[in-house]
Amino acid sequence: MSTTTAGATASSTSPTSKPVVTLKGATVRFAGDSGDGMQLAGMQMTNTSALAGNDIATFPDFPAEIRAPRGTLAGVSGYQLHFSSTEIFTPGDDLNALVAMNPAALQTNLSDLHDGGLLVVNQEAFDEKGMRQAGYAQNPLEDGSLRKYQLFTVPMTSLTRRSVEGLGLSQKEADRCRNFLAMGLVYWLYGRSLDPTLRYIESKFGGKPDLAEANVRALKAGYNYGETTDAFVSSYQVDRARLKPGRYRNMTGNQALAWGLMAAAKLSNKEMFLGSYPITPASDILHELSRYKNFGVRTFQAEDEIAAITATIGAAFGGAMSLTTSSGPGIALKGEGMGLAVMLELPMIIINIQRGGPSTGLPTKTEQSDLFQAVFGRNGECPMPVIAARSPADCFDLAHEAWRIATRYMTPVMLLSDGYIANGSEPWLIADVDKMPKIPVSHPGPQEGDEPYLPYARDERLARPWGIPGTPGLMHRIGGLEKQDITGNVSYDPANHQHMVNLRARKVANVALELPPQEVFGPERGSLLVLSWGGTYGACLTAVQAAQAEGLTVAHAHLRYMNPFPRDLGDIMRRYDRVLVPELNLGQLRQLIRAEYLVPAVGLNKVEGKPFAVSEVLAKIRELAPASKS
Amino acid sequence: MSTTTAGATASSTSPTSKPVVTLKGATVRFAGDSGDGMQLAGMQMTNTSALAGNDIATFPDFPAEIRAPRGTLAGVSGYQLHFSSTEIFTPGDDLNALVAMNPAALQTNLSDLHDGGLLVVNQEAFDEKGMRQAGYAQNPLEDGSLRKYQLFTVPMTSLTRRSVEGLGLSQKEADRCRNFLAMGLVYWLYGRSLDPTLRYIESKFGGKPDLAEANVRALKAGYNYGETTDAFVSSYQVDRARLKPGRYRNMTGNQALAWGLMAAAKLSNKEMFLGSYPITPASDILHELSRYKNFGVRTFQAEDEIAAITATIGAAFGGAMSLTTSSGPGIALKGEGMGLAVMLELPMIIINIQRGGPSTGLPTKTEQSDLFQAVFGRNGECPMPVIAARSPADCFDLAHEAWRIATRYMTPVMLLSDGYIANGSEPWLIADVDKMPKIPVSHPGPQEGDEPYLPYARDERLARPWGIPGTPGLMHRIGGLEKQDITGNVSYDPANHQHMVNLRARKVANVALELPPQEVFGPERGSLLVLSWGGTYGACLTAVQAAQAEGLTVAHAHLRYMNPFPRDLGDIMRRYDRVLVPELNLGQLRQLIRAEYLVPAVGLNKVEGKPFAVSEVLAKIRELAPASKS
Amino acid sequence: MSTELPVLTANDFASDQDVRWCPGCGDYSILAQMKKMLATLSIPREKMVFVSGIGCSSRFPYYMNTYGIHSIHGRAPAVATGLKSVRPDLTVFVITGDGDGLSIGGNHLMHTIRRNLDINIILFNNRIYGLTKGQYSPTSPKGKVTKSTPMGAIDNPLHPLSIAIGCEATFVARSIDVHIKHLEMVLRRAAEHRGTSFVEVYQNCNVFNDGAFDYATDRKIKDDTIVEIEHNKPLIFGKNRDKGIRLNGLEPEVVQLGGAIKEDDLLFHNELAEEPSLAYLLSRMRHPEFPEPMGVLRAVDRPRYDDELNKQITVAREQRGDGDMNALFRSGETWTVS
Amino acid sequence: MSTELPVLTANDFASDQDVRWCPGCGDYSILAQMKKMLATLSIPREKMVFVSGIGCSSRFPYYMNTYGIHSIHGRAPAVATGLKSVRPDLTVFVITGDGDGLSIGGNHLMHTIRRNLDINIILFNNRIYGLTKGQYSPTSPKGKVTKSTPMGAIDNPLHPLSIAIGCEATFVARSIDVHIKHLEMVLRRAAEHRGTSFVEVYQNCNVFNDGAFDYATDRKIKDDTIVEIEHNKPLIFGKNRDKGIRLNGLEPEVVQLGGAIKEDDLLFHNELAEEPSLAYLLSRMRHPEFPEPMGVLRAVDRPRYDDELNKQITVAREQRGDGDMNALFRSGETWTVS
Ligand SMILES: Cc1ncc(C[n+]2csc(CCOP(=O)(O)OP(=O)(O)O)c2C)c(N)n1
Ligand SMILES: Cc1ncc(C[n+]2csc(CCOP(=O)(O)OP(=O)(O)O)c2C)c(N)n1
Ligand code: SF4
Ligand code: SF4
Ligand SMILES: [Mg+2]
Ligand SMILES: [Mg+2]
Repeated sequence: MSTTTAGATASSTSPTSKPVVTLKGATVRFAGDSGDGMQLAGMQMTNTSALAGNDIATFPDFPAEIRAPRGTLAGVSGYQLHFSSTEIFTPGDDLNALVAMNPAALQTNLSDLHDGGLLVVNQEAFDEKGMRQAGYAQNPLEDGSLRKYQLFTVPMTSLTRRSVEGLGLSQKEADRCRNFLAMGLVYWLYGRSLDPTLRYIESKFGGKPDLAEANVRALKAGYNYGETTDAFVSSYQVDRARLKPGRYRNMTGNQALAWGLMAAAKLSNKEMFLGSYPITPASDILHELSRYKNFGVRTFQAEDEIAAITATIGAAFGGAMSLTTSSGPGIALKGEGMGLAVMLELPMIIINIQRGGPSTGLPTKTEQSDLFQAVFGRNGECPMPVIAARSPADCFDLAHEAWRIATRYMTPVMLLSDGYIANGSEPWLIADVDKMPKIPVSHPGPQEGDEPYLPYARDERLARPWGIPGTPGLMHRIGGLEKQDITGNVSYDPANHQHMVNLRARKVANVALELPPQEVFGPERGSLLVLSWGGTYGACLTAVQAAQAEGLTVAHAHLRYMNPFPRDLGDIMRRYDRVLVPELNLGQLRQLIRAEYLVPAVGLNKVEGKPFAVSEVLAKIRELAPASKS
Repeated sequence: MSTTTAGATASSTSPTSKPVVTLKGATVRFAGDSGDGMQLAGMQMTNTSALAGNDIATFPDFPAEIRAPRGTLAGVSGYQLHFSSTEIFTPGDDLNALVAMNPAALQTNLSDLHDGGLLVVNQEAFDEKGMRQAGYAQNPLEDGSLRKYQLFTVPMTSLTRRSVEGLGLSQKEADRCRNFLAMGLVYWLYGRSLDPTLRYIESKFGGKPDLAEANVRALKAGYNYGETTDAFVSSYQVDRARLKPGRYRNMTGNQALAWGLMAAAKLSNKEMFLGSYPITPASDILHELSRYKNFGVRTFQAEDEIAAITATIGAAFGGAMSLTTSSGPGIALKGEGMGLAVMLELPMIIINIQRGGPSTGLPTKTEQSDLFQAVFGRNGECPMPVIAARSPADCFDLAHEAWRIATRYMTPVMLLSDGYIANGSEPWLIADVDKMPKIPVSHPGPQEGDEPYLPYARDERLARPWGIPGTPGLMHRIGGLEKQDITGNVSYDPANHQHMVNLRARKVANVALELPPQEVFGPERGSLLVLSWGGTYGACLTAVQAAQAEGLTVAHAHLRYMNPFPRDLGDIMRRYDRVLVPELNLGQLRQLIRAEYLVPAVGLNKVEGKPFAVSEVLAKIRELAPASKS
Repeated sequence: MSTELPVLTANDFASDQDVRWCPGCGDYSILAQMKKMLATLSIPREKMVFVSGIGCSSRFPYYMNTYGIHSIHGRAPAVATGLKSVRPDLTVFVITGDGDGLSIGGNHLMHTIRRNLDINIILFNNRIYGLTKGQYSPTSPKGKVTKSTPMGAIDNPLHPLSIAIGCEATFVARSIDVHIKHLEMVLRRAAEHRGTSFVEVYQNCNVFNDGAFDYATDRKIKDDTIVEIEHNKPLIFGKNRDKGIRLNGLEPEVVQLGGAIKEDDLLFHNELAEEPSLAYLLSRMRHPEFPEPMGVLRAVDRPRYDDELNKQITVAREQRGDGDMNALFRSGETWTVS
Repeated sequence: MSTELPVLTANDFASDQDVRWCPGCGDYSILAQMKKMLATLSIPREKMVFVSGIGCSSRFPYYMNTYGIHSIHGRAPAVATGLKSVRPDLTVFVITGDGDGLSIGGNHLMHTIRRNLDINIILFNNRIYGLTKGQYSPTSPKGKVTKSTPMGAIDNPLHPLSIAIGCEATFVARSIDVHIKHLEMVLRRAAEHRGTSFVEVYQNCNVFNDGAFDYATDRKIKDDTIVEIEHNKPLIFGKNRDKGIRLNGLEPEVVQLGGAIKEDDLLFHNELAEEPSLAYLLSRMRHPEFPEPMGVLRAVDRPRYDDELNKQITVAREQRGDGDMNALFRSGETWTVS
């Protein structure tokens, strides 16, 4: 374990001799072939920036293929990092700096670079084949087409090779260190300490000293290249942010979910069972959780999604904290199983890391188009609470909330995240599990005599008791047929069916009773309310902040409870002239809102497999919120 | 084949010597143990009444168990028939006559009998065991509790046994003829001809002359009992209805669907493929279609619902008229497959015969609670046209419509029916397939040279071409990944994804362009519009008729197109002060209507596994439509 | 809670629910033998769970005074897998039908068997879909005329035991509803086996497939149509126990005992055979060509998924200590904002 | 349309799409052998359809200039069943992986095989989930450490050929990606077989499971670790072809040839054996205990579902005449309102 106090590390590399420009923040993207190690470069820079005390937000974006042919457009992998001295909520709309390791990376990423932005290119990758694959008829580094950027052409290949000379590496091995050279250069540019990455190299390549040494040399070569070459006339500095005091770590959404679930298990005194079938972008939760067997976490890689959810149901019956994870197509397969879970009224969590749909769609891209499926994708009247995480760190809290609701109301709960949240990262103020609220779970004890156990008797919130096998006297049978109220026996009685359908609906509606009031950021009433949910949180909040700065009376409400809605939502919406619902779908929340509240909400909808840019939301706000009002 | 001209048959039994009371119509229910042959009795009476020229509507209702223990409440099976000299749309709210073969049947059915209604009971079934099973502490036939009905206690068992004496039947075999005795009695009561049933016995038991003779004797014994015993002082007569002239037959919803699909196949010059997995109440479509191999119908009983729909997709790719049938839980399993079908843009029909949910629910009962699942139950933005049949005979027409839309727009189409429509029956004005509109389907022909085939090019309605394997030059590959516009190649391009998501949505929206205007029954504007869908058609229409007769300005619009809605629906709704949406669910259409049109529609919702009574709808209409307005 | 085990009778295993199978259904007998057998196991009822899918057979749990889940069609083995994974202390039975287990649920059956969880799967094979009123099932013979196959079924049937052995099941057995002693014995053997026990029970559906197993139950002929196999004993059958099964290379053949052929020439059953090929070959012996084997075809001891899963938990705890959440949160790179 | 068949080359089967497997992936070789083989079949490309599920292997159809469907995970056999049922004139290949075909898709595989539709199923077995980046698959060996099994897999693997034979497949074979001649031969035999051909191809995933089949491909040892089986030939292997497989009752054993043991003592392969027990036994021979059989384990002729289905249509038409819709509508009880 290594802990650093932010700000204290700036000195660990020799101060630069060139002028240093202080920036509020910067957005940098590493882009290259998927074999070029761009994800690693991005993650190191992220980590380093976090340790330097910046607020951070990241957006990794990788190709659908495992390894598309080298140098092709389809094979480009990118990692975007926004680091700042102020609080930030998105990985940034466009780039202050782009590192392009080959022509294909330049081709696919250039349009996101700010005019005047820094463009660092491996010039040696711009050979004929590379340019042809990228669709360049002529060399863009030479034809003047990049004039509006600060272009730095760096002979990365030969610099790297030279730096590792004498270590006996093959050329292929040497070239694999290029990402460290690029990193070193970017570290110099932003005055970053090399220490965290040196530690990383140590821990990762400790067993292979040659490789470790090579990477260290490449990293330093890149740093020194920045310092010595005349091309770079100045470097930049982003001061540490004033984040809430405490200890932080960088967390991706999927990791935060996994850890949040483990915390919830502990806080409810339960061991965890995960039934899952791998699917992008949910698999990392399975991977992460399967590492913690010493926490009593049992992971079951099922033969398919149906087995995953039905095993989850079995484990829930057995009394475990039980959950299943998947993405859109897998969730579609779980529909029938979820129906059973609703009927059995057993607590469990169903997690959907949404991706681009329909069908197989765009498996590695993000989208928010499974909200309908979450709320409605089952036969019959089959209500289930649905909650949605808004950011990587928020996943930790929502895992707790999901399990709280599931056990408090004895119901399966659907938790929505998405590919953007899952793979993106941000600083997480490390929780102290001992100070987190406990999640009380109780099981009825043994029962003697002839008095029958009543598995469908209910408490004041309409939750039934969770009697588990092994308990003498509680033997009972439950199933997917309609059940008699209180006894849980099979019942075909019409009035009972009506009663039970109503009960199940009321029980889920009851969840709203214990929800906190909906938070609203901005004026209490005004011309526009921006109502968002899920991973668009950061973009919407940032856009609203900007609009408020422009004097518009715009407020922001971000929903985490999708079903039921917070009780005050209707009232809140009616306090604004208009309601804008930005979503990465064709308007699913908007549909729900219109139906529930008859509010003529309008949508900002985008289905491009990527998050909103702040500017897109801001433009729409400007369109809808007249500047005159204030 | 036997055809009868309605009304011409009344003379085939000797006229009764007792007074005959003419009624407008009557509702009769046969109820008994599931081993008592009540479904048969009901169907025979239905057929006979239809041949007598009445309009008819039926409602069979059977227990969930194959054969629950004899005499239990759970084992009661009922068949309700409404026959009338006027046009009718429902099997009737409450009963004019109830035949109860045992105490359990009396117990579970009596509450539906009109005060003063005819109650025909097999008194010999009221022994101690029978009454105990039915929960009667004392004999209801003797304790005066049935005073408000016209009670006829008939010693059915001994009458039947006596009538078949000498045929050498075992007592068990003899008792199995009791339903024919009961039928004979009811036939006498309503002046029905025995001929159709005698013909039925002949054709059914032809191979077993003893049984045939026994049934004939029991039938006649029942008839004669009515005529001779003093208990019955008068009989009734229901004149023939003035139905649209033409030749009719009695049809259940599932049979009408099967035949409609076969007609659609013929009209589009296609052979049919059905991929299905048995499930109540959809299985009968599989059974029916598997009988028509000489029509080129291929039925495939798949290993599960997922195989059923994906085989359907394969057959559609091969160029067949392809469909799959199921009910709620099975449809839940098909969600992922439907997503693929939407992506592939291949024509096919997915049929959901809805039943009571959620989960396994009430498998033998009716419900309308899968509308949400139909419209939303898939991952991603995954639009699909949804249409819903309103009555048994309507299923025939909707099958044609489903296939027309599927082929015209190259899309899977969801067709909704329900258990009530599926098993209920009504007269069907026999179609002349030669006069039905053709469904033009074309496949692009062979293509030579290098010009690539463009599977995702589109016509003016946005339909793509249906190029099928075997055609030289059209080789192409399609799949569930997002496709490039026009070429159909895999594409991860953000703008293309947005474009394709929009295209698919627009294509389905386009279906509305060719729909007929929404029919409205009643005043063009007024205080209330009753907006219904599916199997509640008859109850809603009848209730509206009654309300109109009471002078209320109420109109009725019945939706068959659930997605997209007819283009004029919004305008129509706004012409009424209020909109009432009666549904056998918690308000699914209402939700869709509110979201789409922001109309504050109110609901009448019932989830009891059975259809609306006309009176329930009428009461709600009276509540909402003030009598003053007219 | 007292630790003394109460003495239970078959009746103690009856729940308060009315049994709702058709009169005469073979399921009644299986239910009766199950209750009888369980009463002898010295396991308290609250430690038992019956899990089923959907079908007539799958209503079984409702009739047992134990814990139970009547789940959804085909998924009972998966439900049981989740349950047993977290609750290895429970005795878990899966009740399934030929449609439930082999049609929609075939994949879960296969994977459960290969994982060798310590559960007992009892497949009621009536060669028909009972609950949905008479469509053919994956075990219906070719040519079978049913509601969905008016011109006869054209699929080759699946043979439950062959499939199970294809997945290298550790316990495979077969019995018949009406052979009550044999059935009870087989159920007991299944319960005693550690690992996934797979039992096929021939069950008469007297409503939709009456007499499907007459050949194996009819007193007049059954001695010639079935052979009760026993460990280490030769395969002998026939009313006068004068017929046997001999191996000819890899093909079994029916031979007449006496004369040149002695008992020792016959195939001797070995339920412990490492190599499942014997069990496979037995599973292929089918009426009318062969007498059908009844009894335990295979019973070998192998590691169980639930054991192994929990062993990993134990080992992880031994190696890395009981998980400390706060320590985990603070591991790796962290920084402090002050 | 001309009826003369054009002479095709392997290249004619290449679509215009870039092949997107990792450099070095075993899939490339299978693609190449498939194209080569198809070019010799005298079947026009438009009569061929490749159907796949999801996985690296399942991208195969995109690279073939034939018709193709890249369907959803595990369902390719069912898609192919619908297609072949209505279009018996087409040559249909199913391309699947060990996860696609045996995990999520196991049930469809099983049922397709038992129905014996005339299609060809090629399962690319790399013993790993490639596309989802390296979780263990149902064919991964016990103990395998992967992303989802950091302490090693605890499930017993499924063996594709044993499963197929458990379903009584009519054609079962195995080959290896890099044995290009053998692979082409096996693919051809599969294409020629009438009925469901099931072929397992060992395929190296050099990114997530590199070297899984080194034992079978490494020139230095492969002669001892695999045995190429041929109809009517004894099972001989070893660099010097001095080792063989002999049957000891129902158990195979490795023997040294020469000395007392002659070729005739060895197990002779018979792909036509009526009884699948031989094929089952071969499928059980596994590394390192045995050399693994390569080639055609079983190839027998049986009725095919698609044939039988269409035969019923023909028979129905012969017996009842081509369906007349109006006559049907007017059959049975009808009445006329005038
Ligand atoms: C998802 C789903 N599909 C179909 C059904 C309908 N269904 C219920 S039981 C059954 C088959 C029953 O056959 P089997 O398993 O052999 O049991 P049996 O009734 O013969 O004991 C079917 C198809 C269902 N309940 N759920
Ligand atoms: C319904 C569904 N579940 C899960 C996935 C994710 N998924 C895609 S391919 C795959 C497994 C691939 O393994 P295999 O079939 O062995 O193919 P390989 O990539 O190894 O060739 C999985 C789990 C999916 N696409 N769809
Ligand atoms: S239908 Fe058959 S299997 Fe089902 S309860 Fe009746 S007899 Fe038994
Ligand atoms: S991940 Fe493995 S199987 Fe997939 S393309 Fe790469 S090498 Fe081939
Ligand atoms: Mg069955
Ligand atoms: Mg694989």
